Amino acid sequence: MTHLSRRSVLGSAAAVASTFAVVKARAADPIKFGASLSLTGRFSDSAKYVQEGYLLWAEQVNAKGGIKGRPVEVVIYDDESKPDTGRVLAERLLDRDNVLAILGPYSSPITDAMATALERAQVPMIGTIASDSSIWARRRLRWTFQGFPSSDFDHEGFLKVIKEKGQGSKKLAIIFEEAPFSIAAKDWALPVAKEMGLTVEAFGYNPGAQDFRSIIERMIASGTEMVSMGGYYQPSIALTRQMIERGFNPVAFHFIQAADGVTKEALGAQVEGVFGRSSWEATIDTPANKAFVAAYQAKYGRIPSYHSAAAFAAGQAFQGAIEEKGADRAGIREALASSKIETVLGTFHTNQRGQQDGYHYASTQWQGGTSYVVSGPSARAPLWPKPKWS
Amino acid sequence: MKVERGRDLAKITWGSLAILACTAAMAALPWLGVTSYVRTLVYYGAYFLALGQAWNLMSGLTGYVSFAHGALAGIGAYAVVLALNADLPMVISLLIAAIAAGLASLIIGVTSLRLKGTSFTFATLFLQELVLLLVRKLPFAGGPGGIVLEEIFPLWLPHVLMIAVAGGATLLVLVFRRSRTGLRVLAMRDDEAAASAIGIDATRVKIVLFCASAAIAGLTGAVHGVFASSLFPNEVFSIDLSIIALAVPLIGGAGTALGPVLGAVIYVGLREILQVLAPNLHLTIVGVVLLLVILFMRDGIAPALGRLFRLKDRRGQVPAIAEVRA
Amino acid sequence: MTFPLFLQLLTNGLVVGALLAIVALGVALIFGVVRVVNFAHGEFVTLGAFATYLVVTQLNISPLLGIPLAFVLGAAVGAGIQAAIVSRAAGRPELDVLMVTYALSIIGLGIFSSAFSGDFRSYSEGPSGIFTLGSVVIGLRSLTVLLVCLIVGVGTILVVQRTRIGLALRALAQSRDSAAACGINVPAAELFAFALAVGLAAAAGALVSLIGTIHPRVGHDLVLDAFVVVVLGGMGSIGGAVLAAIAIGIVNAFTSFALDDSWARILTYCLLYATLLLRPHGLLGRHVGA
Amino acid sequence: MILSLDSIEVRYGQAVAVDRVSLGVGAGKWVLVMGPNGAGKSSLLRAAIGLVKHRGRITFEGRDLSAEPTWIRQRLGIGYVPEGRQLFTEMTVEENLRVGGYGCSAPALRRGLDLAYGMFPRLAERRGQIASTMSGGEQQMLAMARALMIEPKLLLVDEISWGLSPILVAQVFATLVELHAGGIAILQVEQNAFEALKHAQSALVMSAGRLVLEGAADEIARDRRVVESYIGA
Repeated sequence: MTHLSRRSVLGSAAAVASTFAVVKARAADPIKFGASLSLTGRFSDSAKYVQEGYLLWAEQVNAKGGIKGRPVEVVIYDDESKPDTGRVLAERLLDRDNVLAILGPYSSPITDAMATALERAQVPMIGTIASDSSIWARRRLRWTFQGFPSSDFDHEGFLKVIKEKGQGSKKLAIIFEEAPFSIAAKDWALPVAKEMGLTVEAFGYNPGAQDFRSIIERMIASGTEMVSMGGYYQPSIALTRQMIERGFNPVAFHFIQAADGVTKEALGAQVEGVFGRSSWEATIDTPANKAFVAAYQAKYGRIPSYHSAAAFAAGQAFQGAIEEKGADRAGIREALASSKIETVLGTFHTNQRGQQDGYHYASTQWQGGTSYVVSGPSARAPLWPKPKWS
Repeated sequence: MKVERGRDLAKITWGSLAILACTAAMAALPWLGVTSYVRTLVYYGAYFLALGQAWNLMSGLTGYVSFAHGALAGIGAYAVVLALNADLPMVISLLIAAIAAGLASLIIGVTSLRLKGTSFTFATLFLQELVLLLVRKLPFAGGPGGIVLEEIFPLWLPHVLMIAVAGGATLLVLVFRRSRTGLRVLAMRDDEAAASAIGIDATRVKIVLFCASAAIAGLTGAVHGVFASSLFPNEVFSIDLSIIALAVPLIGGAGTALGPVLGAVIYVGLREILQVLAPNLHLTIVGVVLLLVILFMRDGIAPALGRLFRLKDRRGQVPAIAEVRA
Repeated sequence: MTFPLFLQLLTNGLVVGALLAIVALGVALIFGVVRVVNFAHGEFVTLGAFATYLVVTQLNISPLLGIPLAFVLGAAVGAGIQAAIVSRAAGRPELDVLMVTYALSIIGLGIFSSAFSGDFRSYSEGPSGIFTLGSVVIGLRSLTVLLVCLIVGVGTILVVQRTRIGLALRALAQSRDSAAACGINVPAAELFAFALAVGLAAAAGALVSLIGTIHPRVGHDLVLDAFVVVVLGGMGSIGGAVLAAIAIGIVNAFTSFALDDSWARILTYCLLYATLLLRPHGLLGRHVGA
Repeated sequence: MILSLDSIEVRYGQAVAVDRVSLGVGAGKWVLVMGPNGAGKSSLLRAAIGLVKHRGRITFEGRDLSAEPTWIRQRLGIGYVPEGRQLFTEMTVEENLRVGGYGCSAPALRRGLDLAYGMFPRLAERRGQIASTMSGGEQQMLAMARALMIEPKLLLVDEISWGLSPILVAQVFATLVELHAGGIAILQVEQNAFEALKHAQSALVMSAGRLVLEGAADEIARDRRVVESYIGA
């Protein structure tokens, strides 16, 4: 039994990476990273993209001779989308697999659960997909760092677009899920919006809600012109559909998950003009990013999602830290806490609490069936007002 | 009858000694140089066992199925973190957690235990959701963001505490189900009308049992709160924990003292193995195991093994009810 | 509150309530006739939702056709499960029977999760557009849901109240032994009830896929509300379940408007516990059967 | 023998309710089983109609019924009037009767209804009334009428005088006598057997699950021990 649980569940793709590791291992011991990913359960699809990002990163590093001459190995287990399983896996990775550092799991609660174990053991981790900055706000984590744009800035891009384009429109509704990340984003956005001279109303809903019709009636009753929805994907789609069904046409509509490709599948032609926000786009024009997209396409035969990019970036951040301070846990921690490291997501940098402040979201909008970046220098002009629901 | 009783006492004593010895050995693990991975597995085994025994004390013995034990443990976890953050000593905080869960169980007990078992099951099922909603809405409970234990305790503390709770709960079930009241409760499970005819105030017994069972669940949750140190309402009050609380005794043998021990070992083992072999099918396989055990082994694996080895199954030992039947 | 707003909220509540009623109807039917709390009911809703999703996206068939297809599929699966598994536990203690359907629920959840992953799916095919009646606006999809629920609900109630097999179901719900002693083939009647109820669940799943998103837990989440409704309506009472579902749908629409949906749910649960305490046989129900 | 019970045993868990009881009912005969509360009389009848699990052999008109479910036994021609009536309390009188004739063809059902209403005109007056709202006597009539819908060859009657006033008891027995005269065999269980002993041909006494005495009804009625211990008139 022991040898069974010893081996990671890397799958066939991993076999390639492991082979590299074995060949190079003669020259030097591999540097081992561990990860617990939600390969099954609620987050399984997205977590698979993260897995692909980690594996691609390890493969690329090993192809170029490793980090400081040492090959990289990634051990991945499945946490079934459950924090309790994540805790056990953290122990397993440290104890039985002797990993140097941890590449983050998929969801925020699991990141938080593992972080507790890692604080005790003093092992660094990058919260790869942990957009939820409340993990770092609720307590001091010394060994875990946010590796994704902070959710606090969820509404930032949309507010910028309003500032530039939204002449005359004054009445904004922010909808938030009663979940920490969504509340934090709303709390960040409210004062900013008020400073811009907008009238803002915030509407909370219960996680798991399917029915937004009463919120829509309240928005209609109060004459809302612009809507920014800060919750998860599924309620966002439900809200949008019910707005369409009610014939409620705001001047501008933003929901934070809108940039996802599946949004078009869900909404069809109605997606036109909907704003979203993006942590990363395949079109970002830097040499490092182009190389990543090309390598990913060569390996998996499709354009990478932001999950894979963030995973790749987390690997790059560790790589940068090790190149700077050596393969030593305390050194890595120090580098992640203070240095600026270039990755495909941008410049990795964290604040005093370990929250990410180097990465930012870009604002996007669906135009003619494609989601384009509409903020920043090389961006398209946003469509304003949004065309009415057809 | 005298002889029987003497043999029973001997069995309880030997059983208790065995449980105490096991508990002591498991509790000593942190100082025996075992890897923290093994310790974590033992910890989770004890955690599931303690929850399973709490469930067993109520549902296993009375046949009234509770889906609330996860929520009751969650209440305990919340209570302990709030109490410790208010600088109360550990012992008092754990006590508060047990009492809080016990009080919460009264809501269900009083509303539904005088009715049929189905009402009780529904009442417990809804508690999960109600507590989750309330915790998210109540500011002192940390709201949707949950709460964090300000002090992170060394791992050996929750480890030793959890094993003590699991061992104590097992001992309690062992002793109780052989006591006079325990035997009557078992009789009541098999036929409530008959049991009330021989003079058991069924409702009162059930409410008291459920309260005690809830207190153990609360204590278990409290210790786990110290272990986890960071609580999210959605995770703490998810139905998963309630499933484990009933799957462990049901697989091992509901209503028996040692069945849940076997159940906890099987569950933790199964989880670790499936983790590697068939991560995608974990839930399905647990469901299939549960279904097969219920359909074909009736009272769980431990009694089935007992029958296999011709050990006498003492479950049937109930007062004669021939007079009140027919 | 203005009158048009009142009407709008009433309509919104009706759509939610009608869908819930179809699910609760099945739960009450199985509970009343087969004496089983069907914990797997939500998984049958999920089955209908995924079946419709596949039919729409893979075969390009209209989701409206998915509704009868889901019903037939559900009825077949339900009959199979009742015959092969649930009936085996007949006559066993309540705990055992509960656990059988509970295990089925876990198995179903596991199968959907591994076959379809945790992702949210939806399709844009099918009726779209808006229907306006005076000041009340209702989407064509919601209107479809409302109409289908009306047809299916009334149809089911007619079957139960007016047909020979319905007579057998009602007799079984009131006194199992007497029904058998009157020459009713109990296993066959139970099979029919289970198949019908599961068919309803799957049809409800098809409707859910039309107005919501589809994921492995979609039915699981809905069925908890259905249980609330069944308890409120007097366990096993079909009419009670339908009325309670519609009432809850409407009350929630208004409470969500006035406060928010969390408070609406808290209110529902408090009402539930109060009902259990004060009117154990349900808000609307009388004592049903023994 | 239209019905023979051979070594019937009924257990509830560990408790034995009926302990290897054998008896036979001849075609058109009236057999009475008496005994104190808890003697196992009702369990014996429930075994005969198949409502409890039992060991032993049951034959009806020469056919082995031991493995047949209740509904088949009923459709073969065994009517059952249960203890405490067990009506479908939320249904109307007519619906109760229709359930009683559930296995019948449409013409047979019509014939059954006519017969029932003919025999119990009161029920005809109240065909639309909900069963639970009727008086005890009317409910007992309905229970009997329901069992008669299939025109049974054998009627199992359990504690039929339970909860009825003496006048109603006399009426109920008059009905039974009429049915018996029409050729229906009766297996009756009765705790207060004084009235029943006048009509039955043979009688058996059960105690603690066992058969302790059997014989012709008039002999049993003259047995002082029986009168003192079991009839208590």
